[in-house]
Amino acid sequence: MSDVSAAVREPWPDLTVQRQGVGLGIWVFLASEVLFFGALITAYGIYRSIHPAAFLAAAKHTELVYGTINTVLLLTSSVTMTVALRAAEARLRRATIGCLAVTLVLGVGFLLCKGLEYRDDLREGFFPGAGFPLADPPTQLFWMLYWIMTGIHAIHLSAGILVVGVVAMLFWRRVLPVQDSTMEGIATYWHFVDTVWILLFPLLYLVGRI
Amino acid sequence: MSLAEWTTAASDYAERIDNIFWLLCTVSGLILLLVMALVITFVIRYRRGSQVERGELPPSLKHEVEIGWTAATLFLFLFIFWWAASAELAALSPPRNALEIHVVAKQWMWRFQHPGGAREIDTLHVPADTAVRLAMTSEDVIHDLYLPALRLKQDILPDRYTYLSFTATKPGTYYLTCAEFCGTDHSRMGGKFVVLSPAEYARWTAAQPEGDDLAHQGEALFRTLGCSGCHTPGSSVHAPDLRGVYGRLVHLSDGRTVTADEAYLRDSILLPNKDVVAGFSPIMPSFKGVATEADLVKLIAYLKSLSASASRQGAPP
Amino acid sequence: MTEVATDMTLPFAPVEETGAASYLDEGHTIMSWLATTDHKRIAILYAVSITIFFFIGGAAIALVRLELIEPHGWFLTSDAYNRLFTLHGIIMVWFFLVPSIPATMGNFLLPLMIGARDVAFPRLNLLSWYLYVIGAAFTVYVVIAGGVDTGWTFYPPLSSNYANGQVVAAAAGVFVVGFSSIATGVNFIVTTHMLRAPGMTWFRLPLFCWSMYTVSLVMVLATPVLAMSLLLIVAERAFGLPVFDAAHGGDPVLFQHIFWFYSHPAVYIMILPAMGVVSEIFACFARRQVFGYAFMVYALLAIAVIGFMVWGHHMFVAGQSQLANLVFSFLSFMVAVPSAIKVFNWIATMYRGQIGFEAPMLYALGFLGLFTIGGLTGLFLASVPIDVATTDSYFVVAHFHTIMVGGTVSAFMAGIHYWWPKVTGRLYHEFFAQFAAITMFLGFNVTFLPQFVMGWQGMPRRYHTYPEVFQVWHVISSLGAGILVVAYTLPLIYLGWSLFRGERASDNPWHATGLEWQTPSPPPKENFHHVPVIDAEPYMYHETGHPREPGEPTPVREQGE
Amino acid sequence: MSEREQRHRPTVWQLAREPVLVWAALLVLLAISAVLAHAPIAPFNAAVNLVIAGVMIGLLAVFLMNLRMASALVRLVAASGLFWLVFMVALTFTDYLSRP
Repeated sequence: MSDVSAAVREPWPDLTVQRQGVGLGIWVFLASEVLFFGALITAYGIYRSIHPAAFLAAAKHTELVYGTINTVLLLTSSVTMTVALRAAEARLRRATIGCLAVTLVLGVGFLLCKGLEYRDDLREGFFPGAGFPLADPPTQLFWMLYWIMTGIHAIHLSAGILVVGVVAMLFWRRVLPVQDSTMEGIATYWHFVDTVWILLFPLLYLVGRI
Repeated sequence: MSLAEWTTAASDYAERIDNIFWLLCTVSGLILLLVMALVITFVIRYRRGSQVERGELPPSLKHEVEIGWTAATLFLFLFIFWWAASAELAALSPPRNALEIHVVAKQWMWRFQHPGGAREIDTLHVPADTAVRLAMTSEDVIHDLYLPALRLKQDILPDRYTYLSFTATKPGTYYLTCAEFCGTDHSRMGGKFVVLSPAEYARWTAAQPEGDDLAHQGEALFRTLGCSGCHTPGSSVHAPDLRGVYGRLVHLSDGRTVTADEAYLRDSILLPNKDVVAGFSPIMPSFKGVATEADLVKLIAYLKSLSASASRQGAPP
Repeated sequence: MTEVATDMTLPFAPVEETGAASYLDEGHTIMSWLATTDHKRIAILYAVSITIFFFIGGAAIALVRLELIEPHGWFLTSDAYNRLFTLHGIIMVWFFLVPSIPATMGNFLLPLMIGARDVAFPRLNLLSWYLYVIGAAFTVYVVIAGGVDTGWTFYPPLSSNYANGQVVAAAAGVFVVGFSSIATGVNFIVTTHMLRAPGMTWFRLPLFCWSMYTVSLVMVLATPVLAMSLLLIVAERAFGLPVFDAAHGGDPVLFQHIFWFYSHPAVYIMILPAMGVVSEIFACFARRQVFGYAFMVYALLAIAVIGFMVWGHHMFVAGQSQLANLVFSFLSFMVAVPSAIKVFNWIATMYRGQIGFEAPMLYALGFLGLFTIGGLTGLFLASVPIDVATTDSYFVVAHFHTIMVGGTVSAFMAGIHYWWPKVTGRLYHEFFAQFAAITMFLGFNVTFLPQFVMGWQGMPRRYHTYPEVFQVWHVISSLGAGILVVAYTLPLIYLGWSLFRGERASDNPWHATGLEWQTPSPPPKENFHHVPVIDAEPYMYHETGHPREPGEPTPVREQGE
Repeated sequence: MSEREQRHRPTVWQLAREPVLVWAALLVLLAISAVLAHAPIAPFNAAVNLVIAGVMIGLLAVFLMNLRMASALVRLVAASGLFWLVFMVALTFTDYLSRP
C-alpha cells in the first residue's frame, strides 16, 4: 500500500478528499468549457435564425457517413473510459491501462476519420473564401461555423489524447498508482469532449437532410 | 465654434432628456450628500477615543433598517427606470411621412443625400419643425452619427440600415460627429449640422446644383443595370412586379411573410436568394459589387416613388 | 507607524518574534521563487508583475493626457494616439485590474483566512502565474512591434479587416492571460469549499473570503466567453473566415454580444474583491462588527449572478432592438440595488465605532465616496435615453474610471497597506502613507470630475483632436493626471523603504480579529503551527449584547487556543 | 493486497456490464436521430434532433460521468454551466428576435 501514500499531494489530508477535490475542480473547469463552446452555440443559433434557408442548403453538403462513424467512435471511447475509471477505483491496474489504451485508439481513430473528412471537404472547396461552390453568401457562414466548431473540438480531443497517453504511461511505469486522483480528472474531461460532439453532431450533420 | 453648438437643446426630445438628466442629477446629488453627511458625522463623532455613547443596537432594529433601505432603493430605481423608459418609448414611433435623408458613412467622411437630389459632404441641412428620418449605412467599419444638440446618436453598420428620427425645433448651426472608434482619423470625422426654417430649407434645396432627384436617378439606373429587363409587366421573364411593393406584406417561398421595407429591398438586390417571393424561382443574379451604396439609395428611392404613384392612381399592385 | 492606541489590549498577548523561519526564509535562490508552489510566494510574484504593468499602462495614458492639453495635439500622430489609448485599455484591464486583488491578496490571504495550509492545487496556481507571464510576453511583443489601434474592445470589422496593428498578437496575449484567471478561479472555488479549518462554517467566513469566492465564480464562468470572442476575431483576421462579415450575412453586433457577455462581468471581477477588502478594513478601523453580515454576503452573490444578465447596456446605440434595450436597462437597474445596499451597510458599520484614520482607512473612505459617485452615474447610463445621449462620450470614461480607479485601485492600495505588516513583517511610515492617500483622492477628483462635465456637453471619447471648446476641461484633467502620477509613485518609495528600514511588525499590529492575524508575520511556510479551530463569528470587534462603556477594552473570545 | 480483498475485487467484465448497456442505449438513440433527420417532419427536425442529443448527453452525464453518485455540490456545478448558457442564449435572442 506504500504507493498510495505517494499519491497524496500537499494540502490534502488523504486520498479520498483529494479525489473529491480533483473531481470538483475538473467540474468547475468544465463549467467554463461549457460556456466556451456555449458562445459558439449562441453564434450558430443566431446565424441559423437569421439565414434558415441558407443553413439548410449548406448543411446538405456535410458528409453524414463520416459524422456517424465519428459519433460511434467517440461514444465507444466514452464507455471504455468509464470502464477504465471503475477498474482504477477497484485497483485493477492492468484492466485500467488496457481500457485507457483502447480509449486512445478510438480517439486517434476519430482524428483520422476527421482528417479524411476535412480532406474531402477541402477537395470539394467547402472552405469559405473565393472558390466556394455554393452561390448564396450566407452558406459560407454555416461552413465557417463547421470549421471552427469541429476544429476547436478536435483540438480539445487531441489535448485529451495527449494527457491520457501520458497518464497511461505513468501508470505503466508505476510512477503513479492506478487509484490516483488524476484518473478522476481525465475521465470527466474525456466525457465532456464527447458530450460536445454529441451536441455538434445534430447541429452540423443532421441539418437539411430532407 | 462655440459651446452652444454642442449644448443647446434643439428639439423637444432634447429638452425632455435634459429634464431627465437634471432630475437624475438632483436625486444622485441628494444621495451623495446623504452619504457624505453620514460619513463625516460618524467619522467625527465616533473617532477613536471620543467620549460618546456607543451601546449595541437591538438586533430587531438592525433587521428593519436593512429591509427598509433595500426596499427604498429598489422602488427608487424602479421609478427612475419607468421615468426614463417612458421617455424612450414616446420617441419610438417615427411619423409615417418623415423626410427621408440617406446617410452613407465612409472612413472618415459623411455623405448625405436628400430626397430632392441635393448631395452634401460632412454637412447636414434639415428643415425645422418637420419630422426627419435618417436611413444610415456604412461602407466599411462601424461609425456612429452623433448629434449633440439633439442628444441623439446611432451606430451605423456595414450592409445594414439603421435609423435616426427627430424633429428639430430651433434653427441654428450645430455640430455633428462620429462617436464609434473607426480608425486613424476618427476624431476628424466631424461637420456642421444646420437646422433651417422650412422656407429657408426649400430655398436651399432649390439652390442646389441641378441634378434631378433620387427617384429619377433611380429610374435611370433601373434601366442601365438591367432590372427593367425582368421586372416590367411586358417582360418574358417571370419576375415579381415591383410597382407598389414598398411597405407591402410579401409572402416568401419558405412560408414566412415580411414587410418590404428598405432593408428587404436592399437585401433582395444584394442577396436575392435570401427572401425568394412565393411562386418565383431564385433566378435573380446578385448585384453585389455592381450596385454601389449610392446606386442602392437611388434604386430604393425609385421603388418607393413607384409605390407612391401606384397608391395615388389606385392601380392594382 | 504608531502602534494602535494601547488601551485596545488583547487578552492573548501576540507571540513575540521567535525567529521561527517564515516563508521568506524558505529559499533565496531564483529557482526558489520561480518554481515555488507556496501560495504566499506566488502572490508576491503576481504583485511584482502587476505593479510593472500598472506603470506601463500608466505611462501610456500619461502621454495621452499630455497630448490632450492641445486641441490639435502637439507631439503624437493620430495613429500613435490610438495605439496608446488601446495599449492603456488592454494593459490596465487584463494585466492589472482583473488580477490585482484576487491574484495578490487573494492568493496570499485566502488560505490564511480559512485556516488552510495552501490553496487546493498549488501547481495549478504556479501555472496560473506562468500563463500571466506568457500573456504579458505577447503584449510586450505587441508594444515593440508597433501596437494595435482597435481600442481594448476589438470591435470588428475594424479589428478584423481594417486595422493594421498587431491585432492577432494582442488577441493571443489576452486569450492566454484569460486562462490564468480561470485557473485562479478554479483554485479558489475548490479551496473555499474543501479546505476550511474545522469550525469555519460558510457564515463564519470573513467577507474578503466571500468576495474571493464570488469573484472566482464570475472569473470561471465569464472569461471563456472572452476567449471565444477573441478566437473568432483571429479566425476572421488570420484565416479569412467570414465570422462577423456583414457582406456574407454575418453581424458585427453578434461579436459585441459575445464580447460584452464577458466584459461586463469583468467589471464585477474588478469591483467584488475591492468590496471584500473594504469590508475588512471598515470593520477593523471602526472596531465594529460589519453591519448586516448576511445581507453583505447575499449582495455579493446577487452581484455575481445578475452581473451576467446586464451586458446589453453597452450596446443601446449599437443597433440593438428597442425591446432588448429596455430589458437590459431594467436588469441594469436591478444589479445596482445590491451595490447600494453594501454602501449603506459600510456606513452603518462605522456607526458607534472607534474610528481610526490610518492609511488603509483613508483609502477605504476614499473608496466609499468615489464608489458612490461611480454607482450613481451608473444609474444615468442604465437609463436608455441618457445613455443614448452620453455613451461613447467622456461621461462614460469618467464613470468607469470612477469605479475602476476610484474604487478598485483605492481598495487595492488600502489592502496593500492593511496587510503589509503581515506579508513583509515590516511596518510602513504612517504619515507618508496618509499623505499619499489624500493626494491620490485629490488627484483623482481633479482628473475625472472635469470629464463628467465635458462628457455631458458632448465631448466624444477616443478623440485625438477635439473642438477648442473643451480645452479648459482637458487641461484641468491633465493636471489631475499629473497629481495622480505623484500619488502612485509615493507608495513605491516609502513601502520600498519599509522593506529594509521599516520597524519589525508584531503578529497583529492592527489588533484585528481575522485568522491571518493569529499567525506570525511573515507567516511560516505551513501558515499555522497548529490547525486553528474557529468557534466565533468573524469581526468580533465589539461584544454584542450589553452596551459597552467607552474606554472599556474590547474583550475578544479566545481563538486558536 | 490482503487475501480477502483479492477475492472480492470484481472482474473487468462485471465492471463493464452497466457501461455497455448505456453504450447500447446511446447507439440506439443515435440511430433514431439519424433516421428521423431524413423523416419529412419539416418544422420539427431540428427540435427532435436536439431533444435526442439532450437525452444522450443526460444518459452519458448521469451514468458514465457518475453524476448519479456525485455530491450535490458537483451536480450544482454541472448544472451551473448550462444555467449561465441559458442566460446568454435567451438574452441574445431577445435582441435578434425583436429586430424590425
